[in-house]
Amino acid sequence: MTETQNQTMTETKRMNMIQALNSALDVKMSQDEDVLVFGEDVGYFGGVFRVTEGLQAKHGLKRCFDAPLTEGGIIGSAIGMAAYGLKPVPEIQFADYILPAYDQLVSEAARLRYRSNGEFCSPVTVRTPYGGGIFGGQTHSQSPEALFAHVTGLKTVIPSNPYDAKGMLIASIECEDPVIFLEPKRLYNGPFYGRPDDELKTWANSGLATADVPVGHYEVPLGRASLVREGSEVTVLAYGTMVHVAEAGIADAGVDAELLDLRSIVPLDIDAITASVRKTGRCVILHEATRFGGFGGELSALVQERCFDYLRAPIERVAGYDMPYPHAFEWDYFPGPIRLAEAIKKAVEYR
Amino acid sequence: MTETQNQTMTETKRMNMIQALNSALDVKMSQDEDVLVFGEDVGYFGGVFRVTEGLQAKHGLKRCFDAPLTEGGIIGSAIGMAAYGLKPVPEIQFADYILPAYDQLVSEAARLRYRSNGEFCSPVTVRTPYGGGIFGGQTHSQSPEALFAHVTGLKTVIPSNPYDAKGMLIASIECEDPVIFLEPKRLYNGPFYGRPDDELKTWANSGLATADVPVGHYEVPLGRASLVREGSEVTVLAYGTMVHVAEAGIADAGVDAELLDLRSIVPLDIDAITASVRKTGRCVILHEATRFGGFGGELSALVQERCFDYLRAPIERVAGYDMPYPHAFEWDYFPGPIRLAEAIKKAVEYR
Amino acid sequence: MTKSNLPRLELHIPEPPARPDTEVSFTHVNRGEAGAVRRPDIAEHESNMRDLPYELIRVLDDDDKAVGPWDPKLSPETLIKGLRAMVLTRMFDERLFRAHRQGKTSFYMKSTGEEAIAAAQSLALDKGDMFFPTYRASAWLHARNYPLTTMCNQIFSNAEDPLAGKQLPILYSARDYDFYSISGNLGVRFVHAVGWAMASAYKNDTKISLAYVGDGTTAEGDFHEAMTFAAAYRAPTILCVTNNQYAISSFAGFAAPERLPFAAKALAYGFPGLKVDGNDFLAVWGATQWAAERARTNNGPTLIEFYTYRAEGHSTSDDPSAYRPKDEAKHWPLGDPVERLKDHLIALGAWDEERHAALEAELKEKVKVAVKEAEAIGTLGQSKPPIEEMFEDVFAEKDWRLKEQLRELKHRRAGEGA
Amino acid sequence: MTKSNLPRLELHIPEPPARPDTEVSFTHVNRGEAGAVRRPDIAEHESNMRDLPYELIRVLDDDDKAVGPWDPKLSPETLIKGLRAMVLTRMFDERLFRAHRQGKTSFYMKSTGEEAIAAAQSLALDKGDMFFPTYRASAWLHARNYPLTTMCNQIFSNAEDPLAGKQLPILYSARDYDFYSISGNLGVRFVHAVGWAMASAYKNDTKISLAYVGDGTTAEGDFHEAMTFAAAYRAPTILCVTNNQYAISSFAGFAAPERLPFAAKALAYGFPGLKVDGNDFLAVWGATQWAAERARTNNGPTLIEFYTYRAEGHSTSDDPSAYRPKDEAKHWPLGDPVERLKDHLIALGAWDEERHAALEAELKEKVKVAVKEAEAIGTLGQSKPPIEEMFEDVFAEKDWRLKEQLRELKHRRAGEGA
Ligand SMILES: Cc1ncc(C[n+]2csc(CCOP(=O)(O)OP(=O)(O)O)c2C)c(N)n1
Ligand SMILES: Cc1ncc(C[n+]2csc(CCOP(=O)(O)OP(=O)(O)O)c2C)c(N)n1
Ligand SMILES: [Mg+2]
Ligand SMILES: [Mg+2]
Repeated sequence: MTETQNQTMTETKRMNMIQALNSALDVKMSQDEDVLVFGEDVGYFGGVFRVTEGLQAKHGLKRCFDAPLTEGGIIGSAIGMAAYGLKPVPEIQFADYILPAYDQLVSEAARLRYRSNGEFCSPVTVRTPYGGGIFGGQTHSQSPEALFAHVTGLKTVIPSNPYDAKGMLIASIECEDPVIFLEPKRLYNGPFYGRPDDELKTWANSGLATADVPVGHYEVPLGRASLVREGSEVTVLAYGTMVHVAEAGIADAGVDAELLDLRSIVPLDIDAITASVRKTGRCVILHEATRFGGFGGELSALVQERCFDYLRAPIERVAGYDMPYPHAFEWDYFPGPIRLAEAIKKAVEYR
Repeated sequence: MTETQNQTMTETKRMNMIQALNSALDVKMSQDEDVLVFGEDVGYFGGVFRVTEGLQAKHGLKRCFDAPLTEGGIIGSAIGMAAYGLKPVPEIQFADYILPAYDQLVSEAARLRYRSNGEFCSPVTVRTPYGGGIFGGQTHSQSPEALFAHVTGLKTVIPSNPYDAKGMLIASIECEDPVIFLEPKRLYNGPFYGRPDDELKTWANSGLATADVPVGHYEVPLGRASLVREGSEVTVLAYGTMVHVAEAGIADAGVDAELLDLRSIVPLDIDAITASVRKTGRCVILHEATRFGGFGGELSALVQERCFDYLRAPIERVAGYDMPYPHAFEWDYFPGPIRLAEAIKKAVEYR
Repeated sequence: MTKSNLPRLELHIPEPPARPDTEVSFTHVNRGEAGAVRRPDIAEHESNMRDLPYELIRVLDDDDKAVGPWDPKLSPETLIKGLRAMVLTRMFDERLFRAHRQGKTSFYMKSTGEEAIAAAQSLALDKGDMFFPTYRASAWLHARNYPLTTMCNQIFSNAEDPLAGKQLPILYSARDYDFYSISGNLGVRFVHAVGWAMASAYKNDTKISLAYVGDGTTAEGDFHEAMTFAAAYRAPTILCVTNNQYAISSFAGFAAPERLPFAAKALAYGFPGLKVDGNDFLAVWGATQWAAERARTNNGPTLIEFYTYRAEGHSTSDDPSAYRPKDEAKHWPLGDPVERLKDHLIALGAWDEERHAALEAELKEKVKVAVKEAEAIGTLGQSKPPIEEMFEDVFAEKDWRLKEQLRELKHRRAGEGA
Repeated sequence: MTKSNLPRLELHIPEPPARPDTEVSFTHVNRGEAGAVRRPDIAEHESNMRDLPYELIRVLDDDDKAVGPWDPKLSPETLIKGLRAMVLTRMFDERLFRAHRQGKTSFYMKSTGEEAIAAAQSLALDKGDMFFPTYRASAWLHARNYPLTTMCNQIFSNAEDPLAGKQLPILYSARDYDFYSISGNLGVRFVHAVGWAMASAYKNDTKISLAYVGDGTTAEGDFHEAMTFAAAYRAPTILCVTNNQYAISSFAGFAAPERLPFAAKALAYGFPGLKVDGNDFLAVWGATQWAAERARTNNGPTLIEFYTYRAEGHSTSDDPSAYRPKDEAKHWPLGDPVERLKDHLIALGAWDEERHAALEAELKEKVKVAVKEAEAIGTLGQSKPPIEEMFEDVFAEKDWRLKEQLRELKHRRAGEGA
């Protein structure tokens, strides 16, 4: 962790991702009166995933409150608040339900600064849980990051552990641009390696240093990938839940792979990606979202454009099949370690 | 043109794209009582681009009518009509305004068949003009095809000439899946080569065979690219307005390029693409939409995956810059023949 | 007002009448008088009915009698059919909710306290009229004797799941029962119902449509778009708000501030709005019949608010004691719909406690048998439809992507098997 | 009704009262009586004002007198300010519309016939209150003396364009004039205004917001979402529908069937709705003042329908004679807002034809000078802001993509120059 860190961060605590996110909100709300939180069921109840628990009691009714069940209204009013000068952090209950607000996000939040030549802007941070692995079926499992990455003017952040989650949520709130902050709900309570039959791990008993979270203010800057595993044979690119799945797949493959956790896909850490692939000469991309037109395509294109002479094998993509998230077939659909290991071996063995 | 053609197609007429689309609607409405057309201003007035002109007068008030100004309502009600058994062909006035209906398209139209295990389906054909080159500014110029291509369950069609426009609109209406039918508005009245200072061509005086349109029923099947220009040195992939720009860019580059007009991006003619790039060993992708996360990324990834050993140069992408469509800078922004020619030369000269 | 003495603005945040640590309060519920609300002619113009949304239509009075102009005057046989559907719904819900606790399914939602609505409407409407339900409307299926085992198979996502494992439990689709596919996305189907009704009118058919949204869901833009379309084209549809006072933890006051009836939302569109006691089987039936007749005679749509109460948690993922008084349900001023219909039948002399107990025993057994049958096929994860199903119905026909992906999956399976 | 004798359904498609080939018909317009509508206390509860949406608030009577409780009793100086803003708007529109025909700009839209609304509101509201306009509200800027040359620069997309070439002509943004950025996407800003007002209340500020949508745009889900939010949080905002009878070619009956007032849409949300003669400068002012006082005193939002008429084409791309009678504008029963205010001032003895002619001449000249100044800088395509501007304000800071793309573009330019 190379991030610049505040004084207050010396004290750390073991936190799961929910607690880390809650702490980020608490820190920012304590620091800055202009930060407020609202959304469906986030107030008194504390959110269906408990991320906003206790914030209303601590900071008051008007700092953290429930909203009518309209994602368009939630995002639209947040844009208005941001234009006034506040720093709203609305929650969308599931990323699957963000599409009623898609026009507000794409046509308005992302464009307000440009459209007004900088007179108005919309620094809204939209938190929303995304991704599968929880038997949530078609509408509690999707990974819509590609739909946002293509929209210029939006930033898209996807942390993979409590430390990054807190530090990047703080960075997102402090950032002057609208941010889509995708929370890998499968990781809320513990790391998940894509092996549903394994015993569940919590962050507390995971043994991972990323669950040691400073209690105070710190930032993990947007746009910097993190090197999860150094390696020489192949570069694996992943983000969110898939970072852990990638670790498992790499172990399964028994290959000395380098693993980059992209952490934010806009801004994208192109330098880290390029440097790694130039070093290894091979690249595998892993994401949960459906494959066709997914963000893996962009990554593949960028790598190919910038590392063509270094590539010793085709860039592989491992991703969701091109269908709605199929409830009963969750583990057939989920791009788990087995599929990744196959792709890694294919990449490494390619001559 | 290898398409299977009906008897009635023997008689042809010179048509611009508006007339060809109008003829497609007229043919289908005459043939099938279940086909109906509605949208903002499409009824008495005949649409802001006149594509539905005369249809209300000819087929009656209830076959072609105006709608309240709500894209969500238009698409949502069309889905209900389709579930009943009709074949609605709603118009969205500009593709820039399709996003209020994005949730209906993505979460509903695209998913209804899967969600109901085939009990209900939603064969809606959504016509909408897209693309720039008309000084339309941020909200009358966008190319949103990537936002649809990623959505499994939707087909996305983008014709580039009157003949294909009519044949593919008929094929779309007859198809059992929901189709996003993107009409390159810059091509409505004539081909456009990306050179704004050149004299305007109409389809009538273009000398192009694709403006000879059968008056009756015929289909151009979805999912087959058309070979616009055979060549040996590099493959250029384009669709919609950019097909013509590509011709100009190829001429400018003075290179023996092969040009594929993809015509539909879902389904995608992967075989034609693969065969061509394997032959030429080089590939340039051209689209109007912003580059990052655009459909060019998917194309690049697919080509790379399937033609790795054949590629003798990095696949190039020429696309819109990553910003909202900037009104005054239309021709700086527009990925015209000069930029394409540069990329072609770069690809061809790469060693 | 001069600038200097302007008051400071305050942001108002709506709050419910009660929380876990306060007393239950239903003082805002005005039950009115059973039988008191007038029933206009079905051809009446909206402008003469603008008072209706503000009054509560009830038929069953406190003496279990059916009174007033909205009484549909049903035969005891019909009433017993309704009662049966409601009791079955409740028993099924209880049993399958437990199945979730036992890990046999990934998800379940009950409609406890709201059974009268879909049960009455299922029986009141005709075969061929299409219902666009929410997840709290399974009484429709029970009223029409949808096979319980098939329902369990869907809930267990097993090899016989009628939706072939593609959909979350309870998000049924049952075309043969006039039951449209349920979407996890709230609100989106409301306008489908309008489009469906427009199509029926377009074809000069006689069928009408019926759709639900919850109180919370009325806040979505989709609600407004559906209402706007229904009004513009006078669609033959019945649009209903099932106001059960809650959207998960949020009270209805977010979507309808200041105790404004949801029925009043019809005033924005120029068609009638009714507010109906949703726990009164007869009132539901009477209002539905009136709206259906309007729709069938080209008098256009009706909005009906069914005033009811979600007596249990939102879903298997919810614990309502975290946000409302534990005993709130017991105090709901409009009672329990099953009890009320039962008491009415007893008051009519067409029913008694013994027959009721026998009915309960019979239905309990039926549910038990069905669950057992479905369990024999398999529960979540222990049985599932053939893997090929995953790739079906994405499109009418698979394109090369799905074919390649299916091939890849099968190939891997073969390898794993070897 | 038995199944066998069910009538066939018919799909109803709304149709306007007149088409190019029929007589103008405004028989449905009920002008009511000027001064007749009561003006409730600003603290009055919504439930006591449910009659208001159905009546038309007017102040100027047919004898050019200001009558009734909604008369804001303005000084002649203020009225003349308003008149000046309206005349300026009309002259500017006429001149710039011609500039489009001459190829000097890519696009233009007039607000002819609707000038009273934004002119009165611009003057009636306080500095710091934020206006969320549509493209037909430039009278706001003219009333506050926004520099005409700057406006022309925006319209010509030239080197001095205040929006640096990034936005379509007339989609202004003018923060210093309390004028929010206009979006090409209809309806989306309505809820921004509500969020802005919520923020003001959150900060215990004193500022309120004001927003417009057109009659057609009320059909968008955004309208409903804004209204729902405004109601739930009692946002200090004035939400307005500028009902000019048309959405391009579609008559207002698509969004409000059966001549239902748009003001009645407020009834769905539990806050007051007013229907106001939008061609009556004084009525606009009076209603705005009432709504502003409610908002400022924590009494929450108001919906105001301004009943007016789009006297000309939708935009430079439109020819209304294709869908409505050519002379319809002349027959609009509520007259022309400029003429009516002028006649009132004359009736007051504070104005006369000579002064009016002088005003017109002065403003005509002002517009001419401004256009000339802007032309000297350049018109569309002949002058534009520096190319770097294209890459600014996408994000607060350019990321590597924009830097690379700017470099590429500059490199090519350099090559072309060489
Ligand atoms: C578009 C959308 N947003 C959010 C959700 C998450 N969600 C599921 S049920 C629910 C509450 C629904 O409340 P209501 O409409 O009153 O229906 P009820 O459950 O009370 O019947 C929410 C917020 C969703 N499913 N869809
Ligand atoms: C979301 C969206 N849909 C469609 C359009 C295209 N459009 C521009 S103006 C207009 C009509 C607007 O009518 P109305 O709301 O009555 O406003 P008016 O022009 O009459 O002031 C339409 C359909 C748009 N700009 N935005
Ligand atoms: Mg509810
Ligand atoms: Mg209008």
